[in-house]
Amino acid sequence: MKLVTAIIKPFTLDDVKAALEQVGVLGMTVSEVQGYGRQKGHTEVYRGAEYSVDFVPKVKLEVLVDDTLGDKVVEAVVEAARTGKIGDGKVWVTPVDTVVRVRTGERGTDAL
Amino acid sequence: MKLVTAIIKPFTLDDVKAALEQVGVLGMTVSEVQGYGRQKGHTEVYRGAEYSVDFVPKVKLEVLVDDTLGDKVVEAVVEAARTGKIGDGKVWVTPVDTVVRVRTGERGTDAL
Amino acid sequence: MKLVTAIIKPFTLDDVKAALEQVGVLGMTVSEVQGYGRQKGHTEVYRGAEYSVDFVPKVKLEVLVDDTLGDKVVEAVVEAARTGKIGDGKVWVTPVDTVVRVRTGERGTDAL
Amino acid sequence: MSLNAGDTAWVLASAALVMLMTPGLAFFYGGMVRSKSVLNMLMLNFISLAVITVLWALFGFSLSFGNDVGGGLLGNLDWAGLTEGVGKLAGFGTDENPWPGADALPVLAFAMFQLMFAIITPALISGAIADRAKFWSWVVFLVLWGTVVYFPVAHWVFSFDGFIGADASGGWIANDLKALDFAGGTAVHINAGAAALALAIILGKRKGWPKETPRPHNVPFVLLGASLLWFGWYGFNAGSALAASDTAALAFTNTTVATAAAVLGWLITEQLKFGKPTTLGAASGAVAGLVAITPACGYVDIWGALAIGVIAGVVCALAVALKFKLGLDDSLDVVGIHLVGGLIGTILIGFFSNLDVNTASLGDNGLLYGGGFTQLGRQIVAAGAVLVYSFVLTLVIGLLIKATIGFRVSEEAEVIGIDEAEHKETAYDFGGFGGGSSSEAARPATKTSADTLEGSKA
Amino acid sequence: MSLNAGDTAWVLASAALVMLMTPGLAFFYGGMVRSKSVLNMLMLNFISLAVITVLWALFGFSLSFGNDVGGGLLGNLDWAGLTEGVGKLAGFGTDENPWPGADALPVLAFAMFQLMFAIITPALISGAIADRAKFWSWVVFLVLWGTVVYFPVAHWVFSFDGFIGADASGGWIANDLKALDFAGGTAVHINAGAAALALAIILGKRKGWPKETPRPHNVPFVLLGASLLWFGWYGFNAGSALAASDTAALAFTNTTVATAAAVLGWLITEQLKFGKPTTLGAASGAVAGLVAITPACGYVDIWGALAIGVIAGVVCALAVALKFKLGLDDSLDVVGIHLVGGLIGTILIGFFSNLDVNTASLGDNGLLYGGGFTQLGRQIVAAGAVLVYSFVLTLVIGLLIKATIGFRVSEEAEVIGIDEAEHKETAYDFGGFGGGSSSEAARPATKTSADTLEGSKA
Amino acid sequence: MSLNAGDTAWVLASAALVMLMTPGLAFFYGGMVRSKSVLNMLMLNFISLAVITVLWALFGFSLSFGNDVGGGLLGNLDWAGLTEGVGKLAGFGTDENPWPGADALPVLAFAMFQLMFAIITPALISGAIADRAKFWSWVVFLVLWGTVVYFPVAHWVFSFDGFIGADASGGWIANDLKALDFAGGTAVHINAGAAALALAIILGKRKGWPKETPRPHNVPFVLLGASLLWFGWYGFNAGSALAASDTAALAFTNTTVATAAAVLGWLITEQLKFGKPTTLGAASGAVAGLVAITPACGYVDIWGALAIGVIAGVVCALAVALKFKLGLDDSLDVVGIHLVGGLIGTILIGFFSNLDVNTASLGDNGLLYGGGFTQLGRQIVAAGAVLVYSFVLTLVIGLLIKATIGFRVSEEAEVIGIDEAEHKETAYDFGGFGGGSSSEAARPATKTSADTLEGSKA
Ligand SMILES: Nc1ncnc2c1ncn2[C@@H]1O[C@H](COP(=O)(O)OP(=O)(O)O)[C@@H](O)[C@H]1O
Ligand SMILES: Nc1ncnc2c1ncn2[C@@H]1O[C@H](COP(=O)(O)OP(=O)(O)O)[C@@H](O)[C@H]1O
Ligand SMILES: Nc1ncnc2c1ncn2[C@@H]1O[C@H](COP(=O)(O)OP(=O)(O)O)[C@@H](O)[C@H]1O
Repeated sequence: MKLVTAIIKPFTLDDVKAALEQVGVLGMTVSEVQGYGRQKGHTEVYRGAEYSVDFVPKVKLEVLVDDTLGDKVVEAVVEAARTGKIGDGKVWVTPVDTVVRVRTGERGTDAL
Repeated sequence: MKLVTAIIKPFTLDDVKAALEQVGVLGMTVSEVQGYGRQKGHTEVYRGAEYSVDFVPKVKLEVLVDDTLGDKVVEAVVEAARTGKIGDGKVWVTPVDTVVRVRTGERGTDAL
Repeated sequence: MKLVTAIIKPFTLDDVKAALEQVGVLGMTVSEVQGYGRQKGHTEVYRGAEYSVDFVPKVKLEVLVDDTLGDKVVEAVVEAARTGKIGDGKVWVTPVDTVVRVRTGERGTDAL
Repeated sequence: MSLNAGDTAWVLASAALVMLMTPGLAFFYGGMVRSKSVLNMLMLNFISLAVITVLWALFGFSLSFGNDVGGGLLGNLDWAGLTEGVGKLAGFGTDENPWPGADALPVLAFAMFQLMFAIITPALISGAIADRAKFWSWVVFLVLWGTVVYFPVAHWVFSFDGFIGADASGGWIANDLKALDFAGGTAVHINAGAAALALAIILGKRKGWPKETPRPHNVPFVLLGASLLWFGWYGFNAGSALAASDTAALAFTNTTVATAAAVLGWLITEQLKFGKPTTLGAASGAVAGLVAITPACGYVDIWGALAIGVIAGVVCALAVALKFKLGLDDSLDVVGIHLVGGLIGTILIGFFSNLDVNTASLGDNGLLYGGGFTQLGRQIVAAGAVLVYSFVLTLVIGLLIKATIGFRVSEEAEVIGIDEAEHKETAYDFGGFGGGSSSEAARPATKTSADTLEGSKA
Repeated sequence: MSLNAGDTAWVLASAALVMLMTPGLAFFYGGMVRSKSVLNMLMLNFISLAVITVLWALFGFSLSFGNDVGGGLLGNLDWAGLTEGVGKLAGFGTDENPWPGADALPVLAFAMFQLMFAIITPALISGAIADRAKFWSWVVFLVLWGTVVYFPVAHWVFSFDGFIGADASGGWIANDLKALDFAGGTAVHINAGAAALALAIILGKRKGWPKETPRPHNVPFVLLGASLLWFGWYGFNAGSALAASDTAALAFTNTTVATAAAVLGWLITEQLKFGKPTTLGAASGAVAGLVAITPACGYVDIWGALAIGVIAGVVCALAVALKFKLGLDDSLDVVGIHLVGGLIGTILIGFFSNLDVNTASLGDNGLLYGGGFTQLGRQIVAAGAVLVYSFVLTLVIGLLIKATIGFRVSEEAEVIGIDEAEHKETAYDFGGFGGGSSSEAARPATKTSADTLEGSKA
Repeated sequence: MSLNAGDTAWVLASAALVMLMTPGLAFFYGGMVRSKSVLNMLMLNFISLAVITVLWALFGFSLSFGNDVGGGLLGNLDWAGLTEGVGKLAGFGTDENPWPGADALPVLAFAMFQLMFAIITPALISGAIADRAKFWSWVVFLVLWGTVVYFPVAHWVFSFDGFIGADASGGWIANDLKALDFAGGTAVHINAGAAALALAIILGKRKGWPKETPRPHNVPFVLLGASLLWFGWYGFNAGSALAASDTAALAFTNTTVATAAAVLGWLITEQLKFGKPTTLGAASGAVAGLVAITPACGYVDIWGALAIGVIAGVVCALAVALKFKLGLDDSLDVVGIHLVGGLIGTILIGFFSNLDVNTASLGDNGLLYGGGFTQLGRQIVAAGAVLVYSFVLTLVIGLLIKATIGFRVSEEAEVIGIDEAEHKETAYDFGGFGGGSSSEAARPATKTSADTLEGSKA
């Protein structure tokens, strides 16, 4: 099993979700994160005092997939999340020993 | 070392926490996430326009454990988080190279 | 590739960020999490009823690094995040199979 | 014998101020519940503005202030529909100024002022059943409770002989018993508090209570609500003088002094018992003081107001703990604050009533002002009568609703949250995923609305 | 023949109440948009207080209430600067009480009361262009629209012969056509609604609309705003009697009754069509009722108010769906509520006008009160005239601004959020990372401010 | 010579309006701090309502408005306890209308109106010490500052000869110096601003300031607060006419015009210096304008109001940057807005005072109205006297508290957040983990309360 993790721009989430369903991914877990990298933050002004926001809001996507599916999923995410502008994000894959579905106790691929 | 990650229903967190203490887990890190899967979201209505919420609020649990403890911890979480209804979530285990306790710099099991 | 994950005290984030830039880390992803461990929470009182908050707000830091850089990054974070008080947090390293930069499709080190 | 513009201006302004109290109460309560049930809490209050107003126009005002049908128990239907009131005056006559006297008001101005009391009283009850009441069942409750409980009790307490008409006759508590209740300690607070007790019993505990008592999701809203209540309460109390008079100024003064004293009383109690003064405590103390001074504000001097305020603040701060001993989920302490506070104020009049500050008072001096026990007795009778009447009839109404359409939402609805379950809404969306909609696409609303329009054609 | 203190007290209080309506509207609207554009929404409303006030002082009041320049179309500039008004009275004369009569007010009190109407009317329009309007372009719009559209229309509708002066002459709708509009169904609501329609067309749909219609980010704010509007509306409607009189009490009563009926009408419609009564619906229903009763509140009896309220509640609840059929992004339903509600109230006067409840009315009885079609005709003419005038001129003004300085922000600004783009601010910071600043260090503000001070010297 | 109902109605309404200003201020300030110290900020303001009211009833009103003890420095204790005031009138006599004249008010109505000024003045100071003041130390400060600073200064400025009694004598600034201050530019704003400066010095910078200046956690609350302040300010300024008169209407008008001009002045300054107009700037500009027009609103014409407003808006927008140059953590710019704004308004009266618009004025025409330098000199003396007196005595009181019970919380408390440390509360819980309590189980409240009840028995 593999865990595909992606950091993407929030407004691309819908497309990424659609793309994942395309390649047969049935579930995923997302969360709000703050990103730091080449894409810079912005500054605000309150009563003349500048306030610089260094982080950029991003969405983190976690998808457990069967080893075989790993690359297809990465491709799908990268395609769907790409805008070509700085800050599009990263996708990475990490190994997973076991997965269990809480409801049934099923393990491995059946747990997805 | 292993990292046990669990996606569970928010209201089961207390029981899961208790179960983990049972098996001797001293610490954990939790965060709010949004889940997508078999369990469907809900729709809302604002001035007659339907608004569908596709994601379901979940809690993500991360527990670093000694290799030996891995399975017991997974079992404990699965038991405590199970309601038998769709959406109970997943638990997965990933390998960890090293763990360091910031305060002391201790490594490995001592860091937990 | 490695993924360095750190759970730190929120107010140390700035220093940690600076320390990482020192060792040449260009990007990172952070998120708000709740921690449970030796450091205890606090209690509040509402109309005489005590309300105990078991979790402590923490910041989670995720940094993808080149294998070679792993230890230096861990060191940097541990140094910068240490206050010497209980609750300073943990840092751990996990293996990563591949990393892709969404914008360009670059893989591996080039993706960082 | 004509309309007094100054008094009318004050009563109209007061009516508007009291209207604002119900939204104020909605935020006072709404801030205390969890974020997934705040909308339901706001709605239980807000809907009272709609439901009671319609009842009031149709027959409520008439049942409360129409000529007495006998025994001082209820008014007749002469004013049903309210249109009767257009162009008519109301007031008190004196020898030199026969009815309607020098302070005459348009009947409609008085009707609107009193309406706002009828609206907020049942709204107060809602705090006892937070997070778990079916919305439409609550609407039915408002209709029944207003008709069977509030309108009669308002007649007993607020309908004075010779006000609405030269020889109009009013309610028994005001005119026969001669108990003193300047602005509604009995008719409003004891009444609502007793009803809250009954409903809390009927609806039962929330899931997980008391182990999982939620904390307030928005304390600033609680203070905002308390502040709007305090502000509006000047209309409630000083407006009850029904004239821009010295008595209005006295009521205004006593209201302020007692409320201030109650805030200090509550916070000091908290400091001593729990180690810290809380914002929720300050807001609660203010409301406790406002409640307790309500019946007394026109009948006591400043020392009386100070005493009533401090006592209310301290006693209510302790009283809110009782529900845990009794295992009664009076979720937002309507009993601990409104019933207890209302009793304190109503009964303490028996001690502090001072005829020197209000020569128009129908009552006697209080125990501490040489008046003996007479007035104290009357106050206890009035308080008891309203308490028992309200408690019993609310039990009946509540059980009736529970037995028929049901009063409580499903346990599942409680878990996912009553806002989603009863109103298909979420209170807040602070841009999850940096803007909200991207992660939660609205179904093509065009399509939807089209459907529903079709639906409406069908 | 001197100033009436009671009436003056009521009009001053009413002016303050109406002033509060604009912030109320800001929160009513602000709660409905997403969290990244709430500040812009608040600003579009709040700035109207600043811009229109200055125009009003300089020439707006004079154009609206100065002596008619001819045809009842516009006032002259005699009162430009307002200082003229100090010490002067206004009122209506009668045989026994020649001008300014028994209810005389300071001209400045009247000017301030009317100013608040001039402020909220353009503010109402802003709901149609949420999330996408350039702030300074909106300011320019306020200047032009106030001058070219509102001031003349206010003259038509609100300027009565013989009020501001013994033989002053006013506007054509009020004095010649004799259409009835007690507090601004035409001049305020139809006027703003028609303008909103024009601007929604000119600015176009928001990115992603309707597929991604955002949900309200803060429904409690919506209800808070609606509550402040309801509260302030008593000044708006009952204050329009310009006296603490029986007519004021009637307006107060009708306002309350119609609003209550509209809330019920809207919620029941929602229940039947969408399965649940919503908080947003309750707030919207209240505003719909307030809008519809505005022109009628001083001319109909309580039954009329009930009817107008229910009709407004039900019809507006259905009308808000039309924008999806028309593909028109009237973001916060200004057309569906203010234009539709304003038309309902203005035209229904033709059915429900009842001279028995307002002997001072210049109009006739309505169709249902034996008055035939006369009044109905007048109401339709007045409504149509204001609708067409406002729509056409707003189109012109809007296109002018669009063609010159531009009216809409960039698509990128819309995506990152208009608050950040237009105001360099974020509405909320609920302590991300346990306090915010640690993750978002402010640049040494000293340095910054120093710089900027330097900058200012340069 | 009896009570004027219209004037009394206006003064009672004004007192209620001014009461609302303190909660308004609480939200104006509370929205500006970080989310973990909002409750403390709200409390510092709200508690002023409680503490000052009690002092006022006991001796404050008497010290301020009792007969002068000599030199116009302080009132005597004749009115201590306030009950003295029941049934008494106050007003100004004239030849045809000997005291209390045609505009007589109940003494208690006047006492309540003035109380609200005494409450908000110290509340204003709290903005300078956000995030770091011990709650109970602040309460002690309120007691001392009210007694030693506010009550005397109020006597100097607001106590007029022959008002509270036929031959009552008042304060030196109002009656001897004849400086003009219609509603409190000196006694309220300069007074609070100077005190804020002193406390900011004594408490010192917040941890991390200025490098880590937090941003406002809830800008909508800031605007809500500013809006309630603006609304209540009509009571503050127009109410200070103490009659529903033409002067009240003038004050109302000038207040509106100056505030509008100040908002525009501030926003244009922001646009030019920082590139964008902000919501915080609009709210701040409104307050700056309200502050500056406060002393002048009854003495200048509309042109004067416009000038004062624009100047205040621009100057205060620049003044708020000074604290960074001075390294002074006046956290919410009390000095930059209230001290600077108060000075602007007080001194500009010396230029714009126009006797034509206020024949009852005890002062002269201003420099620009042919009055020469006389009035300007008086204004400067009055402003300087209050500034110095307040600054010096506040230093003394502040140091006293610092040296004894301490004034500032521990550094640790500042890091975890003052709400948790000082009040054991959290402002918001937006359902972390889908409802909060699941992750944060309340200890069996029954047990707890039981304990604490035990505790109380002990
Ligand atoms: N080394 C890293 N480790 C973890 N996350 C990273 C790393 N570098 C970038 N990110 C995440 O990817 C996002 C986009 O990276 P950025 O450098 O801004 O643009 P791009 O990926 O297009 O070069 C960042 O906001 C951050 O969330
Ligand atoms: N492939 C996946 N990768 C990551 N998380 C998943 C995946 N599938 C499901 N989840 C998480 O598990 C939760 C429960 O899954 P769901 O399919 O709804 O129910 P069940 O696990 O009982 O079949 C989802 O809400 C989501 O957070
Ligand atoms: N076994 C664990 N797995 C995951 N996270 C942990 C674990 N133990 C501790 N943590 C995280 O580290 C934080 C600090 O741990 P704690 O035991 O409180 O202090 P310390 O690390 O100094 O001993 C906790 O708040 C939690 O977020």
